[in-house]
Amino acid sequence: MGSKIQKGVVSYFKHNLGIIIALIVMCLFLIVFPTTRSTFATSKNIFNILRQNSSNLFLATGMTMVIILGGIELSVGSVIALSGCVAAFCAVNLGLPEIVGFLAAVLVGGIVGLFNAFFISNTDIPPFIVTLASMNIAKGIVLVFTQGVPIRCMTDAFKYPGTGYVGVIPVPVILMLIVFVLASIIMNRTKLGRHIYAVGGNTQAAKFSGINVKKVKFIVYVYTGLMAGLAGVVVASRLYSGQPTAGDGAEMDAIAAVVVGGTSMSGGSGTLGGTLIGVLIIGVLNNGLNLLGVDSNWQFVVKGLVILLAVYIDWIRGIKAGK
Amino acid sequence: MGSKIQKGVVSYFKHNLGIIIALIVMCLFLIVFPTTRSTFATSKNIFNILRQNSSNLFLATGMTMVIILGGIELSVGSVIALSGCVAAFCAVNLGLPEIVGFLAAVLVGGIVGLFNAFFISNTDIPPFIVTLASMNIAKGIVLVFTQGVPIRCMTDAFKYPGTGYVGVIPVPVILMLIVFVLASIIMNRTKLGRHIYAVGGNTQAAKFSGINVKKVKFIVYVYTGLMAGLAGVVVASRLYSGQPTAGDGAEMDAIAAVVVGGTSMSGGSGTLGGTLIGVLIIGVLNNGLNLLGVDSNWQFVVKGLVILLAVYIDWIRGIKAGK
Amino acid sequence: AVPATAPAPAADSAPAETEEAAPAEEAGDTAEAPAAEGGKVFGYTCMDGTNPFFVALEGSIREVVESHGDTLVSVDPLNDSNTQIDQVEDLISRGIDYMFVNPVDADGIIPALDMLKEAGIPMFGFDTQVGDMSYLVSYAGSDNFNAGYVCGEDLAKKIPEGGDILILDSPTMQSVVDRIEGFEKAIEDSGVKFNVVGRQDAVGNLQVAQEKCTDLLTAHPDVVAIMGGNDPTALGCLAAAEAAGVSPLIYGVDGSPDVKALLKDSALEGTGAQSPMTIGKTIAETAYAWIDGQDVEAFIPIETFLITADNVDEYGTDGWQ
Amino acid sequence: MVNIVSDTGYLLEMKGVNKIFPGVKALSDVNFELKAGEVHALLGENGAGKSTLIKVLGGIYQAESGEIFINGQRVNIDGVGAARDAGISIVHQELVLVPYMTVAENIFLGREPGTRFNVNRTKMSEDAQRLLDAYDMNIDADSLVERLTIAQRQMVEIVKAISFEAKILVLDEPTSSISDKEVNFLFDTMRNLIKQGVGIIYISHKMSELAEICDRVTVMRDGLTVGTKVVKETTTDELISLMVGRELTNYYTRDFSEGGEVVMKCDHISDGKMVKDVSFELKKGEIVGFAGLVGAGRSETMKAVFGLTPGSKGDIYVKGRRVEIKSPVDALRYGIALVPESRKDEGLYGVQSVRFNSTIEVLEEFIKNLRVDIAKEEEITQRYIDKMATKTPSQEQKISNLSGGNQQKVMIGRWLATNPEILILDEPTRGVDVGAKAEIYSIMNELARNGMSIIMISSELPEIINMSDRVYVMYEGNVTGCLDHKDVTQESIMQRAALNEQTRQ
Ligand SMILES: Nc1ncnc2c1ncn2[C@@H]1O[C@H](COP(=O)(O)OP(=O)(O)OP(=O)(O)O)[C@@H](O)[C@H]1O
Ligand SMILES: Nc1ncnc2c1ncn2[C@@H]1O[C@H](COP(=O)(O)OP(=O)(O)OP(=O)(O)O)[C@@H](O)[C@H]1O
Ligand SMILES: [Mg+2]
Ligand SMILES: [Mg+2]
Repeated sequence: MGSKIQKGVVSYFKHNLGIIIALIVMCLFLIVFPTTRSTFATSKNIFNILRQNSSNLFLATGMTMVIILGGIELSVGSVIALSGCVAAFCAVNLGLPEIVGFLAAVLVGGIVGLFNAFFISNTDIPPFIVTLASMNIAKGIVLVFTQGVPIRCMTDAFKYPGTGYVGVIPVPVILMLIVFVLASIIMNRTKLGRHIYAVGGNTQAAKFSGINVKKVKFIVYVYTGLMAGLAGVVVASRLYSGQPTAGDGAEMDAIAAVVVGGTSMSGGSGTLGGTLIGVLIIGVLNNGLNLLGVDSNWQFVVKGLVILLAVYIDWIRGIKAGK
Repeated sequence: MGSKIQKGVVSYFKHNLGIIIALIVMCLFLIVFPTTRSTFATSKNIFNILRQNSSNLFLATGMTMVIILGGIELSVGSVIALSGCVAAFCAVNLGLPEIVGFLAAVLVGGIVGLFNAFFISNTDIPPFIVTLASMNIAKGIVLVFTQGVPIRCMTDAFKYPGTGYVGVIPVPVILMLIVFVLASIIMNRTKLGRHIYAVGGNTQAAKFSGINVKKVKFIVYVYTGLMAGLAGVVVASRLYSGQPTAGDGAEMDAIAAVVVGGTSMSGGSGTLGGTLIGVLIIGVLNNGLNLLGVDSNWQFVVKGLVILLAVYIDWIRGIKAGK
Repeated sequence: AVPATAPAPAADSAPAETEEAAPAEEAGDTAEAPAAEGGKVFGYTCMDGTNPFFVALEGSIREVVESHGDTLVSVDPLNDSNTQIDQVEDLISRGIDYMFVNPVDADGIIPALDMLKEAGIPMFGFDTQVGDMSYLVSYAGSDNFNAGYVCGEDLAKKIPEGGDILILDSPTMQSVVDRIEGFEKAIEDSGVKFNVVGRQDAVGNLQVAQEKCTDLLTAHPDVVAIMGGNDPTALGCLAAAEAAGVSPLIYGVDGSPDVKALLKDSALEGTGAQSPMTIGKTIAETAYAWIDGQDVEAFIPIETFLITADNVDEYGTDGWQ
Repeated sequence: MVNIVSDTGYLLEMKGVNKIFPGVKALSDVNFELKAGEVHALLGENGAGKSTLIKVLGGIYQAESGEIFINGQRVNIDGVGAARDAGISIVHQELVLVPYMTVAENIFLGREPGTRFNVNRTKMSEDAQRLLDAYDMNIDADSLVERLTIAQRQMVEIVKAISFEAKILVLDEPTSSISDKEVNFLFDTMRNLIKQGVGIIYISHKMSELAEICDRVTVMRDGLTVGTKVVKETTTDELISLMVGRELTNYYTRDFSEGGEVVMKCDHISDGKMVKDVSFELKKGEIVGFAGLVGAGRSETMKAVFGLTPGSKGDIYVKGRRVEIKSPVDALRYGIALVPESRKDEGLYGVQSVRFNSTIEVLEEFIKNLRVDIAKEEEITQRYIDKMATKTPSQEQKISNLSGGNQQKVMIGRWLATNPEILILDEPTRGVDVGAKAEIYSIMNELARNGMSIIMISSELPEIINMSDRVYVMYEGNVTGCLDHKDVTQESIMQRAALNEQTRQ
């Protein structure tokens, strides 16, 4: 048993070495650099980074599956706004308990997921189009129903998922852990996980193998919708309000994390472990640039360069390893 | 010769019938609907639509090639801002003739294209990462060098590429025609065009056939960069200024037009003719919704539905045709 | 761009060079020791750092801060509430002493204010109010409602016979919503009959405004006036109107140099001017006064007023007022 | 460049070629000579290094060391272009065509007629059609490759390679997926070419073809050349023992049987396209062969039965009960498994490991209750690696890095692991070496004896004849005959497989 875990850990590091190195180099730099020495490695800052990137991780777990399937999901950003506003609306305007609002919000995410799943698994319409459509529709719906005005909810219960603590650990960090473990189990310990890789690797072959391709796609897109709903809850809770413009562009952050994490856009391969590193690289980068006080305009340049560099290291390592 | 053209036209319609029908239905609706009857079908409005979507077409021709290659190009939006500001900067701050500024702007687009081309053709770093990086870098550079402040240039020469006329035809429409014909020649008549399809369809087969895969990729990304530069010129000229935030999200519009136009994100197939229809569908949709006076929030919903529907018709037709 | 410390602030803090070469400062960053000599560190966040209005505003705050030998650290959330909170959190980690706040969203900023409060960091608001003003030591901002109101007044005066008009607003931007409300109230108060025949969201962006307005002018070529939620919107409308060959009276709000420069010879009729320089200078100086132990006003309204071709010379066109 | 000349009269010489892949020494000090005007066979077990040698010659792999001489002139082949310039043309084992392009475009890929800025498509299409027609393949030069069957694609590759008019033509298992008619066309062409002084390197696992077409044969084993023989002066047995290092007795193992009750009955199957009206039945413990020419519709019939063709019609009875098979999921539920004919398109998960590929259909055996029993998975994988003698450096090896024949072995192993009641094998021994073929036959025999019912589609007549209890022959989407084991001969099959061809002639 011990050696099995050890084997898993070794293979994890081997697989993701390039980006792990990139992440470590970044962290080391921030740990030794005078300006950030005293601030970066504090537990508070580390929890900050995790909390800030929790919603991206929720999305990125779903996006990893979607991209391994060879698809894409553009609607997650809009879903964050929609589900967040639903949560706040239920609590404020309908006077329901917050928890009901949260469940409704996650459910709404699931419904958008269902919409995507329905078209993607039953027709040949490209996922790009389906989710582009649902992105617009969700965005329109939230704007129509809020009239663009945020719905504020300041109750403690509402604030809990985004800003609460269990012991010393922030709730979103715990949620992040749960989601990551859940997604890892799906991907690594269930038949579904294998089937996702199979469908993404060769859809035709998957059909011959008797894999229910439609079902696999269906589940993945619904899962991703639910995760986007959850992300919406956490974001709304952090903002004490349902914001009709929240989550704008969140889909690109999630895709970036997944791709930086080594998942191939052409499907069939990739790991959640890599995605986690991808999320962290982007998170640490944002945090580090702010801690260093880099001018926001320059931040774009630095971000671009670091992302390129991180993946470049991975590539060089791949060549060396004779991949 | 005549019959060859005829054959080409027939095959064009056959190939893109689904979306052509969608486009025609939309146009018919706008032509007969009371609110828009008197405005939509005027030559002025049609030129407006073409003019407004000219820059999207420039990008979309490049994006079509990129996507047929199996790649993606995210930096075109940032390049619009960068090249537009360069054009204005040359004219205003350096006092150079406007035409020099325009050339410099297109060149700057080409340089970003070179950057992308270099990494994409020489390494295995995914195009998504390379162009995400260059998107950020270009955005950072334009913000740093303008400090976020637009550069106004109100001279007639500066306004010409975006708002001028040749006879009754707006200059951007003429540019659009030139670019489309140029791109069509590349794709349909040159060896390069064949090779783009080959590389996207089966890179290995292309290599085994002695095609210089690197070179093909290189040219396509540089071309796309140049087109983004040109788009930047037209946008800046239409706005009478280099805007550091212009072109935000333009990459998604271009990708959407390409995919609506039937090009597959997995590469190897697609047509510029389809892309043209894609650009027009999106253009007419935006124009029509504004003419109809549809509330901006509802516009998102309608847009989402129409895009889905357009591609759905295409899909249904494909099934009927036994594809 | 912010050096960790400003070792020789007195030397280079005087000029109004708000756009100090950021790269040089980067270099400074890597070369210098951590905040040593006890200079105060101010954090700064605004809704969109790429908006020229805020570029000017940040510059004026920076000028004041650096003239005291202190440091200003700015972040830019690019209109994303969630990012804004993340960045404020990072600033707190970094160790700021005071904070200048302009929210992406009035309510969405409150969690960040809570964190700042918890960290014992005094906050100063500017330009846009926050959902609960009690967090702020002081606030300086222009009266957006009035900025729109003066435009409406001017329009009613110039076209007493009324007519069709267009509005390009932005329902998700509170300041723009206030301005449009002011504008519509002024029209109502004037009793002149204006019909709003087209209304679209231009998200405060020149390019979007230009596209939307082009279509609106196709549908309604006879409008007598266009109200834009901010100056970029008005400029977009101007480009659209010129392309369409019509010249309705176009109003904006901001008082940006670009619009001022065009008031005399274009369809641009007026801009409800705010003064980012005054706002920035006022709030920064208020902050220092408060730090020195003086009593300060909790709410400092900054005058908004109409600039038209008639009075534009008073304000000049090279910069903000 | 130094012009080292070695005047030995050989058209091609490869000397001391070494090629190493991570974990595999694919070629060690290989020497190989080809004369002008000869067909020189390369023989060897799966994974012996044949294709690797060819890829070194074709400029696709760069050898660690070694020299290549053409007509005594040393050449430096550092890429596909260089190989082509040196007059080398290759049909690779794995088909490399661009699916969304037309046949004509594929044939002229990289050397399109016309100028750089004006490709002459009309000429391209006409020239391609002329080349194709020479093979009586009934392939339209303007149709998309995507639409072609494997056999047709294989022929396109052959036509393409020949059209280069190269001095050295390499054919890497060109006959693994075409039927006798096409093979005969190919051999005629080859005979023509050698008369013109072309040297041909020919790789095949079909021993019978050696005597028919080859002059000399070089045997490879584990990356080494173990000898070159003149075909006329050697025997199949000698070659096999050179290849596998031991004698191979009883190639076909088959205990013919009458079969038990009918387990599957298909009536009036049609798919609205190629398959017109096909009825057949399958008994318990029986091996039923499906013979026919390329494009006869055998694969399409089985795909229709397996639920892969929407809109197909007909009645399927499994154990007497009528069943609706709408998708492979249904088929598998009724105990039907299908090993597809195109391993690359329909079988392999190319980016995944041998292990992933081996176990994808039997996940429930080791993934239970959110636990993965990796040891069990490794054991299953190893069982079929051993059983099929698959050559792979490890279970973790990416399957696309295996040699073609070894990929096929993994495929077969995958479906054997599922242990279905009804197993449909579409060209199961494609590209598999003789030793492994014998192993596959003996496994099939054993499975049938244990009550499994097997359908085998094959274009290799000896295989059909020697393994089938009964043979259905198809022609243009219809069954034209059902032959009992006793009546099965080459002639009786061909008669029914090529009805019109015979009457026409
Ligand atoms: N790209 C590669 N990466 C790693 N190993 C490879 C690669 N290509 C081939 N090999 C290995 O090299 C050895 C020789 O393979 P090769 O394809 O030359 O065999 P072959 O003789 O053609 O076999 P077959 O009859 O099955 O086609 C095999 O062990 C194979 O696993
Ligand atoms: N996807 C497809 N679209 C159109 N036609 C097809 C398609 N697949 C196969 N065909 C056609 O169906 C015919 C039958 O193909 P099939 O693969 O069933 O033949 P077969 O008898 O199995 O022969 P073999 O497998 O030996 O080539 C071929 O003529 C082919 O052109
Ligand atoms: Mg081989
Ligand atoms: Mg077949």
